[in-house]
Amino acid sequence: MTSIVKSIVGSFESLPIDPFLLAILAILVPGIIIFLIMAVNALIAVYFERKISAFMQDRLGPMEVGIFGFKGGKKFWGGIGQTFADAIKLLSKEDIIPNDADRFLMMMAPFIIFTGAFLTFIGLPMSDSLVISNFNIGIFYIIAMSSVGVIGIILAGWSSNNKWSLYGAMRAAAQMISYEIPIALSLILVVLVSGHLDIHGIVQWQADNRWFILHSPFAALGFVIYFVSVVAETNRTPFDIPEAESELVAGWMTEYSGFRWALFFLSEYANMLIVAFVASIVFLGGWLSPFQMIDLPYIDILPESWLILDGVVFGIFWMFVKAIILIFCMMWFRWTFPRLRVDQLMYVCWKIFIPFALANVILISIWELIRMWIF
Amino acid sequence: MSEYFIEIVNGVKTFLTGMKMTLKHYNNKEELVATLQYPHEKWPIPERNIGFENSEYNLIRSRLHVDIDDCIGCLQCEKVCPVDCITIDTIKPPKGTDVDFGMTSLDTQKKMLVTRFSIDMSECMYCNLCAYPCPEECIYMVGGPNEHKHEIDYEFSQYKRDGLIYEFADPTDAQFAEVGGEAYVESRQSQKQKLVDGENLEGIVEEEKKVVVIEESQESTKKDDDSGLSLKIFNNVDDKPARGVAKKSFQAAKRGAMDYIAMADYINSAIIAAGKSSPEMAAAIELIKNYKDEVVAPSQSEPSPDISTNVILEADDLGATLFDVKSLNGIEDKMSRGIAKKAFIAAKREVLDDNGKIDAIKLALNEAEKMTSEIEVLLSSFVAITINPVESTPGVSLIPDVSLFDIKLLNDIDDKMARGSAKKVYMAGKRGNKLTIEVLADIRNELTGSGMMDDDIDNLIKGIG
Amino acid sequence: MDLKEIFDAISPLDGIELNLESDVILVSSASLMAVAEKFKNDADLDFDFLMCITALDDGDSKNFTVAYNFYSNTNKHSVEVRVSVVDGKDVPSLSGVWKTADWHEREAYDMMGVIFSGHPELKRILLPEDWEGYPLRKNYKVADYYHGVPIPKDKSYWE
Amino acid sequence: MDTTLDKSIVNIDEMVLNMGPQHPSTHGVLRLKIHTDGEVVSKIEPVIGYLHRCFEKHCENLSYEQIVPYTDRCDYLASMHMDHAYSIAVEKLLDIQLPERVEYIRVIVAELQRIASHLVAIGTFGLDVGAITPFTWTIRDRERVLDLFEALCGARLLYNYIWPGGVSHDLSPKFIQRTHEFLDYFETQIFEYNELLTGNKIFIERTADVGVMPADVAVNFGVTGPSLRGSGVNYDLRKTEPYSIYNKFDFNVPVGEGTMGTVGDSWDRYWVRMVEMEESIKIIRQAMGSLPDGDVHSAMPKKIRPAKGSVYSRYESARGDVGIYIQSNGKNVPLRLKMRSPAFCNLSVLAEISEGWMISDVITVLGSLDIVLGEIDR
Repeated sequence: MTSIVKSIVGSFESLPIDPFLLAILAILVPGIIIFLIMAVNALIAVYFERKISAFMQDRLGPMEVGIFGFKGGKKFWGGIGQTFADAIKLLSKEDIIPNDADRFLMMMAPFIIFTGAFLTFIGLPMSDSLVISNFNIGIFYIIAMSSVGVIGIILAGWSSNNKWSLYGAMRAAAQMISYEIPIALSLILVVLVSGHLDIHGIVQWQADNRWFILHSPFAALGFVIYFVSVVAETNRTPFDIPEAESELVAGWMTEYSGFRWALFFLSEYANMLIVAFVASIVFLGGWLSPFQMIDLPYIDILPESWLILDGVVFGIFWMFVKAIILIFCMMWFRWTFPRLRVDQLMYVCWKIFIPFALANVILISIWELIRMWIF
Repeated sequence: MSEYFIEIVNGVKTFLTGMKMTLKHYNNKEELVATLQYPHEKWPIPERNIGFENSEYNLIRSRLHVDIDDCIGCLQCEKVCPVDCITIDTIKPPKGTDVDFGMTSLDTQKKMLVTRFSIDMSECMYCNLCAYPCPEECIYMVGGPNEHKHEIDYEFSQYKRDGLIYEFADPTDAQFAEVGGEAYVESRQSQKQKLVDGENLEGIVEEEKKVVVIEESQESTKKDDDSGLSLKIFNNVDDKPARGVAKKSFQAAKRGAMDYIAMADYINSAIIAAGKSSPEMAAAIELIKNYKDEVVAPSQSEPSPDISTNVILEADDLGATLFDVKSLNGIEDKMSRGIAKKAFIAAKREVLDDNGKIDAIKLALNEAEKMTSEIEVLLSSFVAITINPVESTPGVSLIPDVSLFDIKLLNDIDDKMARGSAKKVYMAGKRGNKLTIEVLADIRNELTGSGMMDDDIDNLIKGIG
Repeated sequence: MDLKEIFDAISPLDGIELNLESDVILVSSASLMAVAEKFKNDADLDFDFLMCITALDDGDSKNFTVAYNFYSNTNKHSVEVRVSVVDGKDVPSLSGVWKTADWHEREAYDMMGVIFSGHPELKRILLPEDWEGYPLRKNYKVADYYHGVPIPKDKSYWE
Repeated sequence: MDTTLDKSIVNIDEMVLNMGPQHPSTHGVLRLKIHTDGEVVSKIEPVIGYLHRCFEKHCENLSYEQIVPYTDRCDYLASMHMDHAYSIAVEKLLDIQLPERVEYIRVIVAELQRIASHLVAIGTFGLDVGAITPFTWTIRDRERVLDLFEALCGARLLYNYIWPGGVSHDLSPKFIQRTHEFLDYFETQIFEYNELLTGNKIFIERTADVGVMPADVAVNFGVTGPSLRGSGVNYDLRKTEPYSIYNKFDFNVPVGEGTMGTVGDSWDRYWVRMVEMEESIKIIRQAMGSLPDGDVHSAMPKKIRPAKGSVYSRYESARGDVGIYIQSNGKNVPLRLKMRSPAFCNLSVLAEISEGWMISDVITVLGSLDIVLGEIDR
């Protein structure tokens, strides 16, 4: 369970490279890995989103753009190249900054949001031994980092000097700050029950007894509250009020185009991925395979770990399967529900989620007490 | 409190039904997808099951097509089109010659040659009103029920806008000769030439201009020692439009190289036609009449002036044509020509009349000390010749050039009978290629004779004159 | 109630006359306000629905007629009232009685130049504020330029 | 030294927001000057005229047959209704008697157009509230109606089909059979819309009790059509003043009862349009059942030259009460043609009923009034 940074430093220690260069290398390699994950994730998620929304709306989505000889058209899953085409378009598109906008802030805003997403990846373990740097305060770090994005959004809205983006920024600020409370409360449930703050401890606890979601009904309720308020945190329907197409044109992103807009897009999908990872780690047992809980009849010949598809590589596989299922649900929400109004959004957060989350914390501890007495 | 919980439960229930609905659509996407993949599946018979065959149609709205050999040139479609996107020109052979134009498919005899049938598809609004009144059914929208005549074509995009102007008539020169339409061919050539000139931005060719300049300086001096028979005679007539009509007819008569008696009668008839007769006018006409005896000799004797008059005529024509920016090309020096043109444009924006423009140009040139005598002469020549135009209805050329006014202007006469007879007279006039003024005079006395003349036709004719 | 009865119902007011062949009630602009009040408040008339206000040009752009069409939801009858006005004079505005009149009168002013006195905010509704002339008048001449942009009158400029 | 602070700059809490002519949810080129401080809207001033194409000036130079394509282009989402309204007005002026078959074809086509127009209204209303999927579904179903019209008269949006005195073409061969197919298919679709949108809690939360329009305010502002019926006034021209042959069909007129909120809120207006589509299906079925045969061109006058005089005729289009006022002086060109557009009056009530709500509610109310700018600006 060593972090990549330590392992790189450890293995190259012996070589005659001066330590300062080594440290930089140790930081640079994981950095590139994270950036690649985010970029690839964005590309695939965009294509997924287009296709899923198309099929739910009785249309076909991108069909024509083929890539590397794979011509699109006529088959249901054509048009793979569409996202690459989009990426190239966004990178090559002219990046207009309105002249009476605050140039420096406007250029900075997308990078702040990007770093917000970037930092949380550091604390997120992909599998049993794959983590960039291991924090013993894991969950707390992730909650802290997820609130960095808000600054970027407010900055973007304010600096593009346009009434609509100002509206979008103000709404986003109110929404994201108020939804962090139910997220934090529902994550505390796990810490309360498993006793660990760091992620490996939590997953280990879940490996010992059972997935946290199956642990007690209140944990399931905690998962629901967490999942819905996380949808609000990443500004997705039915809570996409900051960039409400029909009212604010595109919210705080209105004045952005080209590369900076691509960064916003990248970090939005990265946030979705992070949130899905956190949900799968905390509630759905991270890199544990579902068969692990079911005690199978032991067949001696097969090695135990192979049978239940465990191990580092399968760990990553399971993490991504769970994340993709959750991302599919988020996209599913988007193409089914209308949008809440700002005050209704606040009502849902403060009048429904937070009371339920607080009650949950108490009830889950009572449930734990009962469990200890009886079993 | 309970209402709070009911609301949540109800909310969750409706969420689930909604999500079930979208999932259902996601799952059986094969049948439900409604997209028509354009380049692969082409309208009108898409492969999927909404399938309707051509026989189902009784009408289709796509590009207009005309079978020109069926077209008898009855102009019905042109009249009925709400946006006037169809323009048709026809030539009727002169009375005597019996030219056989052949029969249409519905075997009606064709009586005239359709020389131009152009439809501006960028203007057409696809209302299909032109297809109904056509007696020969030769104009229709391609595809659909008339697939056998012409298959469907709805991808007719062009690079330039005038690519969408479809020309259907293609008369051969032999047919033109047969019908005696040489004048029409020339006008079409000159039109095309003007367009081509305009396209590569050439003004009037340079050297031809030079000739005019020398002539003009001679001509203006010529005018002074001439017999004194010039436009100034009519200056004592104070009524401005009357003076305009008189001078115009004087010009026209002079161009027709009439002798003085014919000229006097001609001006007289024009004045009566315009209803502007007044004592001073009559005196002026008398002056011209008795002018003939003393001055006849000099005007005929010098051969050279004839040539120069022709040249002057051209100059006149040049001067007479609308005084616009191009006529300033005569100024040699580039710098001063620029200043002159700038002044001209500025004057034009304040909508000054020609004289106002010339003063503005003189002013600008003086300030820039660029005024040379030669330019002075050129500008003054414009002052002398250009007559401020009589207010005439828009659409008619400001100064009546040689050719006849357009027959379509007679369409404004409401009463069918009056319009018919007016057109008959017009055609007669056209055949005898009379001038606009004469034809109008004939129409006027024709209508007054048959008692169909009323005041709005009267001012209509005055408007055309 | 047909036209006759409606006319008798409001006959005590002066300045109105019945024109049977084009089944219209002609009202002078002075007594229009009184007729409107009666239409709105009288129980058995109860014209609560002003359908349409049309401004008509009598041919020479000197005098106009304004046609009001009323309908009553309760009694299910309708009537047309006409007021003739000379160019320059004004007609009392009915926007106090029916709110529909507000926009319709602005449109009549915008298109025909009929002035409605007492209208809260009589300015152009469809055309830009600085457009000169009233388009639907018979003697309306289209200006050559609008903000320096030439207005094409016929197709000659591109044929 | 004057020390008093210039207070005027301090209390600038009022912000003028320009929901400009180019905005995703103004249903066309409409500009709303919204005075708001933060979210709550204190004053709205609609600015129209961006799509003014001098329809009435054109009509003064076009003969009666040539005006039909222009009336199409007024309300481009329900152009059959516009042609029908205009043709009825001209027929009233000429007082021609139409053959039965023409009347039946016109009713079938008008009700199909009402379904298509309401589908757009419901789809865009869903879009304004944020639900994107219903819009694609409604547009897909509307395509089926447009295919029917295309087989009928070649055009999909602007038909020039109903002429004064008759119809341009008789029904195409399999029109009746394919309309039956469409109606059976369409009934299941209405069930799906109700499942997805009408019952959805968020949708109800966003539209119920929003932009309530009491009945007397509605009538006073001259609002007509589904918006008026949403406020509980039972006024439908097809029932109260039956023109053409609507008195032969039995269908009931849906009126808003405030099932999800108070009477006359945005949800009611939406719901009235939903039920009206079901009623239209009933009418089409009855009309196709008893469709007589005959020649559709028999009553069509060769030259339309109405006698001197004027006529005001009213028609129930998808958006309300279309009034055509024609004054003719004996020529084949109308002297004056005024079209009373329902959306023009429906829009005038927007300022009255959406002041005090939030910006997203202004969009919802605007969507529920279902205005079309082509018809407002003419």
